[in-house]
Amino acid sequence: MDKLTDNQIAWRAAQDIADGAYVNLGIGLPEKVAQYQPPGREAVFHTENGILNFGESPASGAEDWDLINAGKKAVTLKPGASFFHHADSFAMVRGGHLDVAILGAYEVAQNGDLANWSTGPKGVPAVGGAMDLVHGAKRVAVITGHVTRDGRPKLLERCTLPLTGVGCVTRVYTSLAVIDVADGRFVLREKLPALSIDALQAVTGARLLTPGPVADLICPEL
Amino acid sequence: MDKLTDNQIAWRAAQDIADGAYVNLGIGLPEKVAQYQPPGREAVFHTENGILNFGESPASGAEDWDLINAGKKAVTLKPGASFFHHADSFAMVRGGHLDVAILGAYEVAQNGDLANWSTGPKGVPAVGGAMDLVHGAKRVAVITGHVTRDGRPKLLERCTLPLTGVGCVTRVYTSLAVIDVADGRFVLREKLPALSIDALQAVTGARLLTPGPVADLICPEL
Amino acid sequence: MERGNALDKTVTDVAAAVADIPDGASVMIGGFGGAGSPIELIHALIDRFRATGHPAGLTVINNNAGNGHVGLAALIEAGMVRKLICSFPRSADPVVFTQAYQEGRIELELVPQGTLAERIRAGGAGIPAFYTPSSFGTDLAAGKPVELFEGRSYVRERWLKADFALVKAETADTHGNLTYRAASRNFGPLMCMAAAIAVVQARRVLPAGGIDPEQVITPGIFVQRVVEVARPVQEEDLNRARATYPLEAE
Amino acid sequence: MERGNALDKTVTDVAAAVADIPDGASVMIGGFGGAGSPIELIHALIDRFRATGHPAGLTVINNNAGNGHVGLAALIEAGMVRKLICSFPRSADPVVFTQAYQEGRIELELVPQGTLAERIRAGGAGIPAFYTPSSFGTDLAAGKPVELFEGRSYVRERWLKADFALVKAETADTHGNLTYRAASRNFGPLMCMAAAIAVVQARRVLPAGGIDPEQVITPGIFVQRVVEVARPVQEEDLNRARATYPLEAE
Repeated sequence: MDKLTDNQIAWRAAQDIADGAYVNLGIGLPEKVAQYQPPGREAVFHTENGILNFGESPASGAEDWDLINAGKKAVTLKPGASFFHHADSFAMVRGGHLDVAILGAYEVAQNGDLANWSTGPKGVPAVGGAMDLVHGAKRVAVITGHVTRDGRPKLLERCTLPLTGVGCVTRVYTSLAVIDVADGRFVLREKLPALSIDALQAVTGARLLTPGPVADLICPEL
Repeated sequence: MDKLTDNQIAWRAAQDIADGAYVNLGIGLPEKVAQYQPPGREAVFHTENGILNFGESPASGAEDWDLINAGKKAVTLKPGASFFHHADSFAMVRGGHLDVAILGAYEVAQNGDLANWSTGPKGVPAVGGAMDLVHGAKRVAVITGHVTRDGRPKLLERCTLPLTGVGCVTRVYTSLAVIDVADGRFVLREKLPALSIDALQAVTGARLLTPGPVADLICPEL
Repeated sequence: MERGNALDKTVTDVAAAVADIPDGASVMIGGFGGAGSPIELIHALIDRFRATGHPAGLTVINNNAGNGHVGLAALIEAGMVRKLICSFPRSADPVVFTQAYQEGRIELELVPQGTLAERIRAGGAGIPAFYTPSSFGTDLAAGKPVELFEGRSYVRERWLKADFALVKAETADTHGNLTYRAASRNFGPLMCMAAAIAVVQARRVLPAGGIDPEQVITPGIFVQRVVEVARPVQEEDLNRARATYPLEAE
Repeated sequence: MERGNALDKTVTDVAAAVADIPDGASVMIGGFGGAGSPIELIHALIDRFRATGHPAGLTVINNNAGNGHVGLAALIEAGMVRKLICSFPRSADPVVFTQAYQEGRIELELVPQGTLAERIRAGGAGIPAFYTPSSFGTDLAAGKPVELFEGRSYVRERWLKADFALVKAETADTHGNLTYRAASRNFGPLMCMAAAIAVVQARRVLPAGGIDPEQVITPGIFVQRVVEVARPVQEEDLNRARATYPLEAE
């Protein structure tokens, strides 16, 4: 099945970030969103470990290891940056000051539940800031492949893995579609043009509603 | 009856402040304590509105009205001073970081209850930081005339005025004596040499215990 | 690449900065006494009220209740304040608040100072309630839940948020990053966090990046509007000169 | 007048700074990953353990669980840590913690990162408990009281305090006023507040007054000991060089 590349999913998510927005991007795929800010818009990126308005990675060898993001990658600063301690950083998160948080997911349920921190009792559990982000940002979006690596749906009626947050996700950007969570159901907003709704439904673990028009999900080559 | 001057009471209270102590002094009489730090000792004074290590008043005309204490008097800074916002300031108070707070009182009860913010339902109530200070500092002391202006005892079995804090005071410096609060009773530690215990008891509204020696309360002329 | 300008939070003047505060709004006003009091923003609000009759019925959160006949005292004197939440409604010259209070024209919610600060921080930090030892066993804890932790009693207090905050800063950049001056910092950083719209008057407004990231006290995420007031008056100076606002009422 | 010297909080070296941390102590360790990690203080603690067998049985509070075989990872590898309270026990090379955890040699209390930060701040600020939306409805809220405020559910969390904090600062003065460097600030200011004894290594130690009062991030009231470590190593650099501690174990 044709699908969007990671860069293309990130590009699509970036189109919904308003000029002047304060944004937190999760570690991994969500980080790519920063690269695709539309021309004419400027967002401020927040990292949980205490920086607002950080920029791209420095050149290799030019890293300052006191200047890292939540993924512990070296970053740079943009004009208007600031540093703050962890309690202030999560005051920004929990206090509703971020316009949007974009996170990865193991599973998203049609009621907006998100599971993205634990794959079960095996291994070492690690949560980081995810549980704070899902209850803080004004808008919590997920960016993810539509199915798992072995082809199982990630969008489900109910999450099967340990939850990160209850009823927190409002939009999901996948490799196949853009889907909103509304009133406890998935609402299909955009899909790849070549993909039928039936084909999309077949790889989705919960019913997709189409109360309104379904737009073509068209991204540049990336 | 012979009694200590305000300056002398303040001097006596100052003798109990250890070298390096962090101290909050209430508005009015308690402020005088700062003038009598014993030689060889240096305390750091905290003011609720956001300064550590402020010093004396500036000369008249040299005031900076952004540099004031909780009593809204102009102050100066000593080396090692810092500014901080109100939440941090009361984190210092409530979090037990002050070694001693010295406050004024309308009434102190033998169980350590303090009334110092309201003289009853008449007038405009105002509390400021007193209710925070009494539950924060490691040691809460009161400095006060032994009796009211019209001669009524301020040390009582129970407070009659609205409370500032419950069971918070551990030592009272008065114009006649130094009295500890221990196990819900007043314990007399020092009194003016010329004053008999009976005479002191006569102007005190609760029983004074003397389980140990009672020292002479001797202050320099001030 | 063309740049966005939504991050430029500067507005042209104090009148524009407070033009949309509606009747009945909750307004946090920074300052401890005169230090940090955003006099020019307050007076702009009074000007608007005199010209339009709005905003009225405000709930104001401030540590104090004004002094003399300028700033917050003038706001109360103009009859714009329905309710005041504060810790210490006394001052050198408290006549305006005292009269309004005694005549029943203004409601007072008295809050211990540290609890006031923490409630505002909680509002900004998304903490709906917390426990404090302050006020336990006193009249100010009446009706509030009490809980025992490790053998000690604590009072549960709720967060405090507001529709607007009026705050005085020393330096701002266009993104709303702020520094303060000396003890005028007091409630400013907290109120910027706790208000939906934080309006800041700053003595200097610099381009983004004009403040060292290490020295930012209030990060711009907490600030929605910035207006330059290059020569702010000091409440204390006005009161020593026995000023009133509006000035023609002298 | 003769001056006191109790306000001079400097100690001679890192060994003296950690000499009295007892078996079973709770120890907050600053840093987010390597940024702000007080490597020299941690290694001094390991040196003491190797020489004396103490301290053992520590409860460590840190955002992470160490990386490679230096710093916190080396502390765990030495067998000194009984329990870890953290939010994210993964790293580029988490083998030390992972093995200890899987073999049941270390207990883990996993806390959401923002809750961890707020619990530490609460410990420092005298707030025994607070409500947060974070973790509501998840396994990490199991057994915690839940309350509804304004129609939304919140979990009650308790303060977190410690016997000691080990913190890395950029500049200190002798009174313990601190500045930090960039994102190495992270947990330092909070842990200094929440520990009975905050031990700080700083790249430079200045006389009192050497830091502008406007630029103090941690006021000295929160700091009990200061030791100068003029050329601190960076955990990231050690790990890129595949270092282990003690170095002779390489």
